[in-house]
Amino acid sequence: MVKRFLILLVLVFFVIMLLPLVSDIQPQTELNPLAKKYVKDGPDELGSANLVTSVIVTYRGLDTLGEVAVLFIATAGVGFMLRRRKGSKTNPQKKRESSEILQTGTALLTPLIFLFGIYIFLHGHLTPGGGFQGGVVIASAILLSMLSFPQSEINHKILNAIESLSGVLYLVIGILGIYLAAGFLDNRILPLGDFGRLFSAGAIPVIYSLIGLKVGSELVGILDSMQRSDS
Amino acid sequence: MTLVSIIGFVLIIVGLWGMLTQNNIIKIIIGFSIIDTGIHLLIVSIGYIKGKTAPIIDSVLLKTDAVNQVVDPIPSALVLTAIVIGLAVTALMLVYAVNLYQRKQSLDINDFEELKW
Amino acid sequence: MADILYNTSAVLALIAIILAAWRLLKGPNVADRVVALDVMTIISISLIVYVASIAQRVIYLDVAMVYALISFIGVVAIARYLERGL
Amino acid sequence: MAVFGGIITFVGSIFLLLGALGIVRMPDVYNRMQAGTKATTLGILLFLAGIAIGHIECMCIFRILILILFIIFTNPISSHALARAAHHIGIPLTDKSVTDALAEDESEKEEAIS
Amino acid sequence: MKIFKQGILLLLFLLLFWVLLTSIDSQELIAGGVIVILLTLVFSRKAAVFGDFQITFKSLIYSIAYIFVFLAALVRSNLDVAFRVLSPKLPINPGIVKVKTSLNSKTGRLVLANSITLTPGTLTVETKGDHFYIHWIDVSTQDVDLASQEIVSKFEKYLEVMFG
Amino acid sequence: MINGIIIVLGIIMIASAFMAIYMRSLLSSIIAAGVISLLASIIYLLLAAPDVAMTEAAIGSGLTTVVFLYAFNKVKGRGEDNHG
Repeated sequence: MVKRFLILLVLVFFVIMLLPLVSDIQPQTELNPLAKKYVKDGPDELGSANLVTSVIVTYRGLDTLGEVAVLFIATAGVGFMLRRRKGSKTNPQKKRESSEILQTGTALLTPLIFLFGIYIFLHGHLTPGGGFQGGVVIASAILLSMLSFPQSEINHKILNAIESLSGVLYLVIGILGIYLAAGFLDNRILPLGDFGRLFSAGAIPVIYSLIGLKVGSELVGILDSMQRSDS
Repeated sequence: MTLVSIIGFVLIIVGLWGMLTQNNIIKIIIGFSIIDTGIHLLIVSIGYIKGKTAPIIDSVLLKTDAVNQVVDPIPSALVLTAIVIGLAVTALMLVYAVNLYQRKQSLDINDFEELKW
Repeated sequence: MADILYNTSAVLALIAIILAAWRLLKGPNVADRVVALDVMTIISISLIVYVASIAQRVIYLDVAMVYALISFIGVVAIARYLERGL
Repeated sequence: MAVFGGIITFVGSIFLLLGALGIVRMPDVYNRMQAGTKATTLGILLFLAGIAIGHIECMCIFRILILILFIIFTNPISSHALARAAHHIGIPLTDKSVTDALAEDESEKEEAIS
Repeated sequence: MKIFKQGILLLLFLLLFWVLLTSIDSQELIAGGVIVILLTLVFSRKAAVFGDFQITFKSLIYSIAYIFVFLAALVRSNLDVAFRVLSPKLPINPGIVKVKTSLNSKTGRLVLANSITLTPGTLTVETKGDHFYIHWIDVSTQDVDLASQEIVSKFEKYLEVMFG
Repeated sequence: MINGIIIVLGIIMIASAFMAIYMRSLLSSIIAAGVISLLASIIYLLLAAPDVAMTEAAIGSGLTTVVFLYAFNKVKGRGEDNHG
């Protein structure tokens, strides 16, 4: 009873603290100066039609690098906590076979979802897609085949190779930006191309593809270690 | 005070209430993910400008006219990455919960008294 | 005229989503709730396409495609968990 | 053209509503699944087709075609997986049911093993 | 030979999907071509189900006919559901029956199961060998052959030609 | 119209949040939490943020659910999840 009262007190305190923050949100009528600068100069400067992409990849590229690092650390944490202990016997529990319909459907759909994921992160500068979304879609494709073929193994060497290679290449492109263009992760190391076509916006499609591969392989790593580890 | 910010605010409060009142660790993690969604809604609603459209330039939205027609791209960019991070953090918390369960065969938060004072 | 028809359709879809939410709340066991989730997903796709049509943006349809593919995986995952095959 | 698309969309939304009503009214999981899968599939097919016809100038026909194909292909698979799981964990059929050939076959097999 | 056929089919399938997603544009086609070829190389071994499609003139005709048969069945099934849901007494007589199919190819069975799920009053619950277990909302017969006649045979004759 | 959609979806979201907290079976809680992110992505789309909507749709309804389910596999008490 006392506990419940205390919880209520904490909650009321929290509401009082947070309410001015929320009630201060006024419906805006025009962009603030920073956003105005991004919107005005972004398309000509970076050549990306999706302005959110230009903010994520180039203007705030360092933030994205930090976030990819956080993702990597979380993945490493999951893998570490669920590592297989030496000597402990693996007793694979009996799992029910998935139905034949689902297996056939998976075999038909997996290449398609893969292609769709690649479409999403390759068109990050033209459509609402991007590396993070594309990576998630690719992880979902592998998840689907993990669901319908629970006994199949994922090749960890290839997974680790893709993850490290895309991470290293991402950094290399970022550092190339310092020498060839204006700063870290600048996309103008490649020609900007025609606005609105696929091969445009300099290095943005390359960077986003690398982010997509990295995010996808990391999420697959999380899912795989959560499925495999013997409990 | 916009409509969506109210929804986000209520979700934050409900998630916090759940986190504080429930004893099951998994329920606490669910409360955390509700708070997550609420905060994302709140941040995105800050960048919205009534009657304007998404900041993606195509045949409908011209480059020269974009400044007067698009919403703020920065909150979107922030939330976009935060969602992916949220998934990884949720997975990490769940793995901790599983480890705690393997220690004591229980998911009740009151059974873990070592760090209580 | 056409606008009225489209808006009425969206209102009907909203009512449908409320009905599905009622089944989600009430459903005697988990399978009923998953059926409600499945129906809600489909109706949400139609709402997304409606939003794309009133916003006049083709690119919003990409969201609907992701939605259709991924939520299918979610439902299959819950089904596999129920039959202890995960 | 826009009015024609609007009418098709309207019919589609009525089917969506019927599907949702079906999952509320039907007595057990399997019958709910029947209503949910069939009515929503045709409903969303008509809904999307109506919007594509009404906004024919937006060049979104190919995307909506892909969307419809995805839904027609994946929706029955998820229903099937769910029905199979529900039957496996023993969610009972409604009292009105006449026969359950699958449960009979399963129990026969178990007897043969034991 | 088999793997060659399924690789080619997979490639064409993915290429069609890519062209539908993007527009016909030289840059898109170059990038898409490269990606599709890479994906085909990765998946061609696993995607054995793509080898089930028969590439003959007759199967093309049957596919087109099948689409119309399927759409008609879908509309009929929806009117059926609408009738059942709206009538106040809920006229249902459900049960799970067993039917027999003669299709061998995996894709054919998948399409058959999906069609059964989307047609009047039936839902595939389980497959075992050449028997399907079907939840039928209005059971009129419990005999395997008669039920097969009623549920399966109208699709089977098309799918036989399309997928072998 | 847009405000109406936001209000209805918001009410369902808040109801699902309460459901996720107070439902007795954990699996039902997960399903309710999935509904929250399902509907949140429509609201993001109404707020003209399709990027966020796409991410939320991809993660919220698919992967989050699966991560929770994998964690359930490792803890006891899945028997009483089926009913209720």
